Amino acid sequence: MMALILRDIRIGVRAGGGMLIGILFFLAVITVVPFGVGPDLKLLARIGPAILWIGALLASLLGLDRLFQADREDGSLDLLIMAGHEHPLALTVFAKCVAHWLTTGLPLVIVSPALGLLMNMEPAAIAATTATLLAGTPAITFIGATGAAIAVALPRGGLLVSVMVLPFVIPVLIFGVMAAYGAVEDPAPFLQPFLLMCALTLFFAALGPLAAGAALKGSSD
Amino acid sequence: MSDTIAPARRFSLTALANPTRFLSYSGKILPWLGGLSAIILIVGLYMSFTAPADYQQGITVRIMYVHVPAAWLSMMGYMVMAVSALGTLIWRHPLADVSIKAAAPIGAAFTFLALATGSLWGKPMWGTWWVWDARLTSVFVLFLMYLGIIALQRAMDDPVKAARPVAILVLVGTVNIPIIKFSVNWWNTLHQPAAVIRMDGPTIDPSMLWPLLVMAVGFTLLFFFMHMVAMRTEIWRRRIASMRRASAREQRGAAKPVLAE
Amino acid sequence: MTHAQYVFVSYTLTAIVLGGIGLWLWLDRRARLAELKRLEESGVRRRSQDRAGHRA
Amino acid sequence: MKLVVDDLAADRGSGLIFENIGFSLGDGEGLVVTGPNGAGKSTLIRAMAGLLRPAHGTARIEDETGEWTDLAAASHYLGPINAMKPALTVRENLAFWQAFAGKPAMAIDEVQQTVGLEHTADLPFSYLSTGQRRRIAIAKLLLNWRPVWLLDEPTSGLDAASERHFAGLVRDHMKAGGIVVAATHLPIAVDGMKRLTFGEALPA
Repeated sequence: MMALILRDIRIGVRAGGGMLIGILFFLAVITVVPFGVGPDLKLLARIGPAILWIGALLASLLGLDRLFQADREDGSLDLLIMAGHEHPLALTVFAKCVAHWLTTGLPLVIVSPALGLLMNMEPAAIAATTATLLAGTPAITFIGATGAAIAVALPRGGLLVSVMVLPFVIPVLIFGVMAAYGAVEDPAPFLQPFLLMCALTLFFAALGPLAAGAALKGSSD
Repeated sequence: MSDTIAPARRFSLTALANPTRFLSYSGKILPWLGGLSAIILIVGLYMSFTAPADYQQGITVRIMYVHVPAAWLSMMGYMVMAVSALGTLIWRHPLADVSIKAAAPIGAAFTFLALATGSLWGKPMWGTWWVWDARLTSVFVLFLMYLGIIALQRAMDDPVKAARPVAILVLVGTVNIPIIKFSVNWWNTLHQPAAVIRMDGPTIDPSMLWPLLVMAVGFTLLFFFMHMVAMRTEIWRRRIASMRRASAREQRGAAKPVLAE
Repeated sequence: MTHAQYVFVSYTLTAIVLGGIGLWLWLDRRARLAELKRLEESGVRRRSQDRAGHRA
Repeated sequence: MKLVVDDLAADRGSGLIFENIGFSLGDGEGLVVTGPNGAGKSTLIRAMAGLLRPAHGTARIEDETGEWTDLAAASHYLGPINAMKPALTVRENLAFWQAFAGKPAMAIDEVQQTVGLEHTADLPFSYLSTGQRRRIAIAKLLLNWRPVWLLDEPTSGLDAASERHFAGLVRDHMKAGGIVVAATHLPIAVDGMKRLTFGEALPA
């Protein structure tokens, strides 16, 4: 399993990996917002956590369709499926998700404080948003893996994966943004939505790989 | 291993699994189902228009008689797909996948109706076409899920290969519906605008309940009627496809393996 | 718009949507049946019935 | 150990591709599956590898020692594509499969020597020629011990010398008690392999 994680991280950071593109896309989304809503610093600070979350969500969805497709195209997927006795397929998917998140999700979390400054957010809001992104983006990867596995046989499944996965990430978005606001707006709670979001991440960490494994197993037919 | 079970033991479970048998049974039921749903819908329509107007909502309450059944059916359509998805994944029931394929557009149509009539009800009652009310939002997300499933079905050209992925998507959706509903409710209570008239008032008058129930039964029968028609068409579609492929293979010559030392 | 008009639009819309899907189902069914008939007339046979017993 | 295929049939959604396939192979035995394109050679190999659910029948392994219980687990599958990542070096690719598959048999350097490509170890896989890529994929068979080799067009892209060399590897594997099933339309120069011919029935 470690070998698989290391291999996928290596591929992710090398040329052709999705890491840089994801960060650039995130940056682009955040940059266009002030042009759309106007440079009103107060407004930007208010919508900042939400925009950061939406940007991170879209950027996470961006490279998801390649998660299994690349393995299918070069034939590795067959061997990963065949190794099902030694490494259960759900576990293999889990390892691939971990590697994918480390190369595409974590960089987004790391750059989000800098983008928060661009949005004129106060330190507490930046810290809270970064924390919620750190705990919430894995959920997007895990549930997205299911979409990626379902669409693995489709040559241009990218948009389809996003369309299928978006309804499922709505709860993550809701709790993530709520928690981020809860940290700065007084009556709103932080801990409660944050914990709910963590629970969602754990739940998807179990459901996503299981469903994705089941879908992949049928894909080799 | 289902392969090793003797045909006699499988009879009861697979009696309907055989598409040919399904075609013949459903062909007999279909006219009755269609006729019954038509009669009940006509009765329901008559009752809806003769029921007294609500003291609070006035005549707009009549929208409820199509809105509420449509909303019920949007959920029931998804339930039908979820049960069929289990049939595909666990029993590899050949008709289960046909059932999902047939139910998706019909369920989506009822979901669309629930949204549209809800919006038409909201305009005079709330003064706006759309409110991000917890219920409306949940139904809207359900509509998105229907569209996602239909998009996936359309994207995969081979129905046999599409069966499993579609079933998994439906089931993942089933698991997620309560979570989405919970989160949307939660989100809504935090953002609740001061005075929103709730759609599900506890004050449902019996004079309203009866037309509502009759319409709901009529719509449900209509759903199953349409579902059955769509399933039959889908079976024929698949039969045509397999006949075409079989004839293409016959022209190439039959493959017969020969083992030699 | 008066309230009655909203009610009217709701019922009309329901009729259009359900009628539309009904029409689509009917057209689809007619086209498939015609295609099936054409294929059978051109001599393409269906796989023999006993095959179905093999498929779980 | 015995590889048993019993009354196997496969269906890819358009009717049965083949049916009534049955054979058994003991230690050191091999089978060459031949036939025209589209006859079902690859489908048979994939069904044996457990990648495709057979419509009927089974493919299994019978092992007295109990070490191997599942055919897929006991097999190396060499598919038509090489299962190597173009962005990684040859050594990284081989090291990954060795670590992932378990039961390592031969060191990576040694394996590369066997296929005559020790000088390419630190090149990205994408720099290699078609024939070299195939040889690396073949080298993967030696990284971990698996008694059964399921090969789908193993020699595609190889030159005559590499083909002969590959035949030697197959012979060695069979001598060591391994079982080989190869689907190919090019003959493999290994004596004593059984033949299974797909396609129009030839007079026996």
